[in-house]
Amino acid sequence: MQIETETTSDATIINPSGDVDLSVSRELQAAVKKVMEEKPQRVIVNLAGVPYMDSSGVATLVEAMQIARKQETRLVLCGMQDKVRSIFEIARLDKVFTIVDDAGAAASA
Amino acid sequence: MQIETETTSDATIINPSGDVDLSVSRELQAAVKKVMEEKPQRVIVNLAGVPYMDSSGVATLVEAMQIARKQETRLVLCGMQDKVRSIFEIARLDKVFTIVDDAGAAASA
Amino acid sequence: MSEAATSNTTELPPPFESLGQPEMRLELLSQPRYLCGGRSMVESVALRLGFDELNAGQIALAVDEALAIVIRHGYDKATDRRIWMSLWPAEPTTGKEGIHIAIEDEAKQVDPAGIKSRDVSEVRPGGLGVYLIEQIMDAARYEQRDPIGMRLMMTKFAKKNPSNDKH
Amino acid sequence: MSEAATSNTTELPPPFESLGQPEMRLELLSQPRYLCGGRSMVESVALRLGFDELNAGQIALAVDEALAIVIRHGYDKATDRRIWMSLWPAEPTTGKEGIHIAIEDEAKQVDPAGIKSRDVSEVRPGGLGVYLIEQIMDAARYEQRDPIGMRLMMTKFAKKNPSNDKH
Ligand SMILES: Nc1ncnc2c1ncn2[C@@H]1O[C@H](COP(=O)(O)OP(=O)(O)O)[C@@H](O)[C@H]1O
Ligand SMILES: Nc1ncnc2c1ncn2[C@@H]1O[C@H](COP(=O)(O)OP(=O)(O)O)[C@@H](O)[C@H]1O
Repeated sequence: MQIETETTSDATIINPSGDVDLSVSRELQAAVKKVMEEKPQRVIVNLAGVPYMDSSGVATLVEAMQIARKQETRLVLCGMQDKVRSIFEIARLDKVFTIVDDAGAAASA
Repeated sequence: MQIETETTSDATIINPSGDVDLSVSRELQAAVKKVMEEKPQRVIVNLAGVPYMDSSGVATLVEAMQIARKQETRLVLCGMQDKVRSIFEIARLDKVFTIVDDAGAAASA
Repeated sequence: MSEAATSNTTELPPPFESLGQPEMRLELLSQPRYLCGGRSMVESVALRLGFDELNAGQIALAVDEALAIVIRHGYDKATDRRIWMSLWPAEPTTGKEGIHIAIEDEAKQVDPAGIKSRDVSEVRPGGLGVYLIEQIMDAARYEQRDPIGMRLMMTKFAKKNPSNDKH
Repeated sequence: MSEAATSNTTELPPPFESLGQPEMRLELLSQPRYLCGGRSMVESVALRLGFDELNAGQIALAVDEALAIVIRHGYDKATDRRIWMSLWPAEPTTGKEGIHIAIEDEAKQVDPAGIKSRDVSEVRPGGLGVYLIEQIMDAARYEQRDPIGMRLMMTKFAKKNPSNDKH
């Protein structure tokens, strides 16, 4: 997995690419934590490059949401592929996260 | 695997979809033979829906080429994905077949 | 007693011993880097056994979660232990398109009744693995192996039968 | 003799017995419908072991061809026989990123020297399997198993070393 992070004036965007499973979820966790420490107004996790995610990846994002809420960072997920959306739906987290189609929509969601 | 066949005024187009390996290459072989029996001027095998092919699929197409040559049918392959192109290249068949990008180009190749 | 015999023959997932030699059996080291191999194998075989892409992908997720639970809980993240995954098409035993999957380990034995999915309406990280397995599969059962280790038996059918009861 | 000893330690693929227990081992029925499971597993593991997508896909092709050869030639298309595929990362034995793969059967034994790739400039259907395996893998060797069956050992490295000789 590779994780690229970009910062715009309004948001920090995290772009992981590759399957997110138990073997790499800690890398995502570390990247998210590092971004959150800056206390940005808005963090966008763009999942367009993630064909697969298991519960270890989901746990990382739930953790991110908990940090975000505490420090009033707005956390938005975007670019979800069907298989990844399916795990959020089964775990009933699709209504808990703010999930939008693409990075454009995520900038204002 | 599914195989759809369409006939236009100029050509018969065979559209297989799915991996072509030993478990399904006979279906492709049967579809190709049936089309060849009509002795059409031009047969286009559109591989756009084939993410993977092994040597049993390649053998079926080589056989088709041999039939085509005997009866002066023009055989054109198109829509090859990278992985499928790679087996034709390794087997040095990429120069033996007429291979074009898409069905449009195949109509006049 | 004859009632028990009848319900035994329709038990889901079927008893491990009743299924005979698996059509595929994978042994893997307890390393997270090999999870991808287990789930890809199951996903592509599920497609061949009649599942659509969404359901084949979900079966792969259930398998990934089951293997990850063994690595994290059964083996406490030790990377030198062994896990086995066995596959059978469901058709010969049930008459329906589908798949039976067994995940086996040699870890410490725990009470199967204690392996339960949690209430997911409480949003917190973790604890989703067993829940996902139960949601995705039509039937799942943890049991103790003889003489050591745990086994998870799972069954999923390619298409839900309009009538739930065939009898 | 010391020369032989040296060349033995650098033999490619390494002797099966020298590799120890495989990190993944798949047993499958000799049915074409299970080829997809074997090749998907290898493809995704190869990606994790450092191969790029094109090379991981080609390794999957080599494995598919090797399994298909066992089904067609070793088992004469019988669908009730067993095939084994074993995987090891190449790093521990060679110091380089890559993969060792063994494909084993219980078929009639043939002379390994007779299993050769043909001249592909002669265009005809069939006879490409062994050629593809040899082209794709960095090293491939057929051998007789003890006491029955054949074994194909294969090695491929993720990146070619600029210098071929490390010694
Ligand atoms: N083979 C096993 N050995 C020991 N415990 C197991 C085994 N399988 C499952 N469990 C138990 O099942 C639960 C699995 O947890 P899970 O739903 O994946 O959430 P998490 O691992 O994130 O806490 C754990 O509480 C664990 O104790
Ligand atoms: N396990 C095996 N048992 C018997 N013969 C084998 C085995 N593996 C390979 N062979 C031989 O190797 C060749 C493999 O053929 P291949 O290159 O795939 O072309 P094709 O099968 O299309 O003729 C055959 O000639 C076969 O006799």
